[in-house]
Amino acid sequence: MSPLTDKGKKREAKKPDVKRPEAKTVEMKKPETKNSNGMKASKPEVERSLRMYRRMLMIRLFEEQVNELYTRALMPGLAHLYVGEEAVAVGICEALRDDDYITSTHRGHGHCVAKGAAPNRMFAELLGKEAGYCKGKGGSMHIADPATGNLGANAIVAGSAGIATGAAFSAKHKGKGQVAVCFFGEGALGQGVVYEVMNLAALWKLPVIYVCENNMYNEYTHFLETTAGDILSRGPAFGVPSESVDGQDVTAVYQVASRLVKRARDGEGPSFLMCNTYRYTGHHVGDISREYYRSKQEEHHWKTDRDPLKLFAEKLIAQKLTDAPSLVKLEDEVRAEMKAAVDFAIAAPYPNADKVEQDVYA
Amino acid sequence: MSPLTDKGKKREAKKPDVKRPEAKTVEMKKPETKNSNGMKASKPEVERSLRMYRRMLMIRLFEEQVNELYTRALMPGLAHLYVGEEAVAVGICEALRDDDYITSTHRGHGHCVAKGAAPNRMFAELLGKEAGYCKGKGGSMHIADPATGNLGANAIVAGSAGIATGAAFSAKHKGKGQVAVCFFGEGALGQGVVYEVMNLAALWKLPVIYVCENNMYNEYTHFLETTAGDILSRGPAFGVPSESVDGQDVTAVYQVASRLVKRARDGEGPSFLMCNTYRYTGHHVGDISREYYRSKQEEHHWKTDRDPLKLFAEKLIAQKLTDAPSLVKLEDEVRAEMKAAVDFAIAAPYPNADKVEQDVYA
Amino acid sequence: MPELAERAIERELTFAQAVREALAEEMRRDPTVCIIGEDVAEAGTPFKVLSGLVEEFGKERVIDTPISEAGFTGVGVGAAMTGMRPVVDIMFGDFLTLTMDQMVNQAAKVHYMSGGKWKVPMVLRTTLGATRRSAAQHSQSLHAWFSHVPGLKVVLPSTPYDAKGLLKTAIRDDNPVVFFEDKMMYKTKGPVPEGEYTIPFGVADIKREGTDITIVGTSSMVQVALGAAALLDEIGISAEVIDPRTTWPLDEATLIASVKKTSRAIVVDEGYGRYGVTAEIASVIAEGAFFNLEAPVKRMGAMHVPIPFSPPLEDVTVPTEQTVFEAARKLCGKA
Amino acid sequence: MPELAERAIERELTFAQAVREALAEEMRRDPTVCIIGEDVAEAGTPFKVLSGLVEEFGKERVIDTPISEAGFTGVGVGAAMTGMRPVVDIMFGDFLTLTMDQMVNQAAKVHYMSGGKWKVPMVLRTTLGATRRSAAQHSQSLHAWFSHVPGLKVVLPSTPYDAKGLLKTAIRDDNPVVFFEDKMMYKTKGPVPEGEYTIPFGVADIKREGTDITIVGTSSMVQVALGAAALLDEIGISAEVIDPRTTWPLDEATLIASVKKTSRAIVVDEGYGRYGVTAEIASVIAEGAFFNLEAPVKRMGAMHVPIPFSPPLEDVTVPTEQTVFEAARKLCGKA
Ligand SMILES: Cc1ncc(C[n+]2csc(CCOP(=O)(O)OP(=O)(O)O)c2C)c(N)n1
Ligand SMILES: Cc1ncc(C[n+]2csc(CCOP(=O)(O)OP(=O)(O)O)c2C)c(N)n1
Ligand SMILES: [Mg+2]
Ligand SMILES: [Mg+2]
Repeated sequence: MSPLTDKGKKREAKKPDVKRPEAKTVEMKKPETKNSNGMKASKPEVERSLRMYRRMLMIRLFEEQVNELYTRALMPGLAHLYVGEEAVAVGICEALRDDDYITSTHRGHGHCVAKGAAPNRMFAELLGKEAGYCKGKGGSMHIADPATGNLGANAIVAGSAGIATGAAFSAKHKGKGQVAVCFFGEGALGQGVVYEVMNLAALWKLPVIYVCENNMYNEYTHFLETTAGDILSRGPAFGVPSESVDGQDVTAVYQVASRLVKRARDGEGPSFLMCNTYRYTGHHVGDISREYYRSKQEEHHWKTDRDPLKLFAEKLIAQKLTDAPSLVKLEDEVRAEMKAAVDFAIAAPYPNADKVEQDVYA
Repeated sequence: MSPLTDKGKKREAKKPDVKRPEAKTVEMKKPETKNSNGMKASKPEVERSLRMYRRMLMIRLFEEQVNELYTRALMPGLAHLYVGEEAVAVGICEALRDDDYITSTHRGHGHCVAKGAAPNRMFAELLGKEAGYCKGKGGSMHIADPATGNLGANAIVAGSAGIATGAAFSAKHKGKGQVAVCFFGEGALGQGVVYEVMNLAALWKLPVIYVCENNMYNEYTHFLETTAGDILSRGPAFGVPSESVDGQDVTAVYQVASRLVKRARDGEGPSFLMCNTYRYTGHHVGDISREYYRSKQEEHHWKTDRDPLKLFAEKLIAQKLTDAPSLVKLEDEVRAEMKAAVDFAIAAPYPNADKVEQDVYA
Repeated sequence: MPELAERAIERELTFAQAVREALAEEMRRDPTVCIIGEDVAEAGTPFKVLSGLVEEFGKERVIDTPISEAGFTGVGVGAAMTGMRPVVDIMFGDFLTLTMDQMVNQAAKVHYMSGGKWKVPMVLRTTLGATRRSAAQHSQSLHAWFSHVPGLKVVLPSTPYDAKGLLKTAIRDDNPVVFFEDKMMYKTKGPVPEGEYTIPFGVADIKREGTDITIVGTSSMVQVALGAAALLDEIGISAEVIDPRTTWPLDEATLIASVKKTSRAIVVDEGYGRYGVTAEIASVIAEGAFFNLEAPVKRMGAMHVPIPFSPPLEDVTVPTEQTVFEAARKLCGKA
Repeated sequence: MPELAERAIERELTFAQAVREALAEEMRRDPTVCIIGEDVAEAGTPFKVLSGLVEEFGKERVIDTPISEAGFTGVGVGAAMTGMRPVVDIMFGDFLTLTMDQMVNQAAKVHYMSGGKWKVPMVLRTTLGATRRSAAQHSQSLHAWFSHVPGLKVVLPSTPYDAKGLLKTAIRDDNPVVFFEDKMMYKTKGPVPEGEYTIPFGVADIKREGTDITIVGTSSMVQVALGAAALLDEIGISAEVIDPRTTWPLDEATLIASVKKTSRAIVVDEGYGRYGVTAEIASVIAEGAFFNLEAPVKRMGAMHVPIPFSPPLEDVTVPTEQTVFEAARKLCGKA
């Protein structure tokens, strides 16, 4: 859906509901405005804000295309959309260096984009094309890219907890100040391996940040039915300091992430960050009838009152860092970019069947 | 070693160092004395104390024989002695009914005895004899006995966490007020499955008590090197109330266990109890040179100042529930009993080789 | 004779419905049967196999769990030891990796290690099969691992009829049983009798009689074998298709007798080819029908690669009617 | 020719020493090699295989862990992807059950799923073998599971010489390698050259040449096969003993060539017999030497029971010189 309207875009709808202003060249406002603390925002700060907004928008519109591909039966298999959770990936990755590592999940498109992946190669991967990040071998749930430090999305819930911790182990050994971020849903809190590696990370003071994206549902089950006790006290019980943040507020996410990343880089060890968020759509693109596990009102509330793009847009406008028409223009731009990326992917060739036995062994 | 002396029995020593008083009939004192609160101890209370003492002594002297069997090369394989930790198993099991369940560990002899297993059939099992609890198929690490609610010792660290929780699941379903106790060493805190099942037990309010025997060593590594954060806050993080107790004080263990067992029976759910204790001897009978991982002084301290039998004996004597000669007599009695049990086991036949294919499938 | 041909069954159910009916019947019959797994209650699993059960049996017996495969499988083991008959649901066969300790070191060994004292009447239901475009971590067929482990039984139904009868047998069995369902088959229909019936373990079913070649197929590969048999028929080769239905216990006698008759054999299974189920079955045949075999037993399994996502790649990783047909033709010297 | 016969090596090391020397040499050569596992540092593992390494390489590279097999194996995978070459130590092969997800869904698939972008140069060292009176949860030989999984390599050294050379190769390999050591062999001695050498994977070693029958043995069973061969010699049967050394990659050519020559084969492995390593190797031989075989390939593995504790029971569960000798004699028609 468009971040600039109140209404969630229906999955059937082919174009956004938003009324477009007349086309005109969009100028981003000059960065001489106030930041959220009422202080004058510095140029890098402004650039950061606009970059974060753009990244969130990229994710939103990337997923719009994914759903479209599914609906038009152009995509093999399923995909798990990140819509609604954009501020988490973007806020966290904004705090990272290019050579920092991330691991991702089945709901991984947002993390990949936020860490810098190119949408066209992502779409190509989603369509199983040779030009995809994994030559079509991975698909939606396995996008990986050494160039952006992306160790790979993982279709095993909590499957990358060990990998991320291991990357932090290497980082510490190499001594170049790299940090690893492990993204996972709150459903992964059910997997014991998460606690095993948190304990290891604490013992060995590894530079890893466990980012729990609490969107409140493990597939079709509310997390309160699967999670006893107190999530935020789990980390400390294993020596990992923990905190939570509003996952719909990209600035807040970025700020706490920066602090935790610094902590990790400074050799002070791991941390756990719970980002409270919501997925707007189904568990995967095929999960259409959701009322047996959550209400339309709940979805409506998040989409209208808690949308990370809308909230951030309002803030940027209030801070005079941009204005509504500029954002609409930006949306058109990014949408066109995504469309082009999709077209690239659709046109790209499949791998030859004889590639199937390549890459089993290095 | 004898609970009545200060000196640890050396593994080479063939008889206890304690000086025996003249043999005479031992009368347990009449139960008209004070209990630990200064109140008059009731008859059942006194019986309980003397029973607990006897059970602890049984375990101590059982293990003495095991070590002997090993030293004399009469026992196949190895065994992990429970010496030093007797108050834990005995205090906990004293709070249980016959139809309550326990699961045990590689260091399981104490749990089995405390839950009521017969030493002769245990020794037979340790020697791989047909008369053993498992017809010789299990050995030291797998003693199991439905008659005493013993679901089995387990040679996988934390391997019985799921089983105990499942038994509590059944107990809840059957509604007969049964409780399950899961014994494990603090090393098992490294296994994620422990947290998975604690979470389940909390969600489903299962009558299970997780008893962590913290003897401070995971084999040859101090638990502080393997355990970050705070053990007692782990349970609560998963909805399981936790507490700790002096594992060398059998009365204290019994009292807290009674409370937790009542809680579980009353449908109030699981709990976690850490019992601080110490193993006097090696990780297993063959672990003789231990100075690279712990000091002789440390061992000496526990054996002399923190011995659960000695402490309890002193208390019983102070409370006039018994006297030293009676206890020495008791020790002789129990030792003779153990000797007889060992003799039974040594004399018992091995299973026929054709039994090997029995019991694979029910 | 194929079992089903002997009976005239009017009603058709999908594979998923057959599984559900078996569960419902057993849960009605025996109050100790319960279902434990992720999204098994209202959601009825992602494949909707269990839809409706929670409505009939309630949340006490159809139990949603956290994403803790090791933990709730372990709970299943303990529950089974103490009077319940849990049916534990592992959503994708690939997640069995997380249950290996509970199944192999605990469930499979409890009876033996206790000298026959405790038993573990539990069923682990899970899936197998590729070609759903789900990539390497959601497409594996790992039944060979369990078939390797003494103490476990392994069931691979290939039709709705077999699914119902075998699942009922599994639930009543006093041992841990691992029950694999082909994801791609959930919607396929077949005749299923309404009332009570069970199918014994260790009895292969001759799905099609033939004289020239024996094709042993398991699970998803039975239909592939039947399809290949139909193609072979057209060129005058009469193929017998045998479905062992359980890899353990394994009905060696039926397999060997068939190959003694036909003198040629292909074994088709969707697990990885190497060190997989086809190796055991081929070995059993090669030994048992040694003097009758006119050609080596041909094994066909999944290609030795992690299952790729891309359709043109994934499609070549599993045996198909066509590839089995070609292999059979070659084996019969008609290539 | 048996490799060792070609060289005159004076020095003898135990199997454990050979493993340790390989590790030490590789750690000296490559600072990214590190050891992760339970009680690996001061304790040097319960089998004392690693004694002395922490003293030379320090606690940063010889790292004691909590009892978290899944967790630290996962750390190994991630570390391997990002520049280290971890050697992860799983104390008993039975605990591999806890590492299956990390090894099979992660380590084995990372390279493929990423389209060849990431690689996982790690070694998982562990043990196999029974007859230590350690009962069902400390006696298994689970290498068949890993041999079944594309993306993994599986190594089974049978002598100190092979242990050193193969472990060095494993550490330098860019793929996840599972390295199984027979617990009972740690104290056996054999010639081991002092300097640098590596042994390629996928090259079987003919441990003894012969003409009448091929005995394929793996790991612990190689010595058993050699013992049986000596007994056979006494009754005039010349046995060739082949050690594949790696079950994956598997040197099919050498196995087949040998059986083409001898026309009879026995495959002996300490894993469970059913659906185990012997099935694959026997199938390879039965297919490759089909027209030369004079008798079915005989498979000998661990009995299909959880390993019992009691010595008289445990002793009958694994193949011995005597049982292999009897089987070979029978196969050669001299029973
Ligand atoms: C080990 C494992 N168990 C189960 C699944 C099936 N599954 C896929 S996503 C999912 C729910 C995950 O919930 P959460 O971690 O909260 O992530 P979200 O989908 O909400 O982003 C489940 C159960 C899986 N992929 N892996
Ligand atoms: C899963 C698993 N990993 C490793 C081992 C090897 N092992 C046996 S006992 C032990 C230490 C256990 O320590 P703890 O739980 O504290 O029990 P304790 O021996 O102190 O009673 C280890 C590592 C095992 N048996 N199971
Ligand atoms: Mg979620
Ligand atoms: Mg301990």
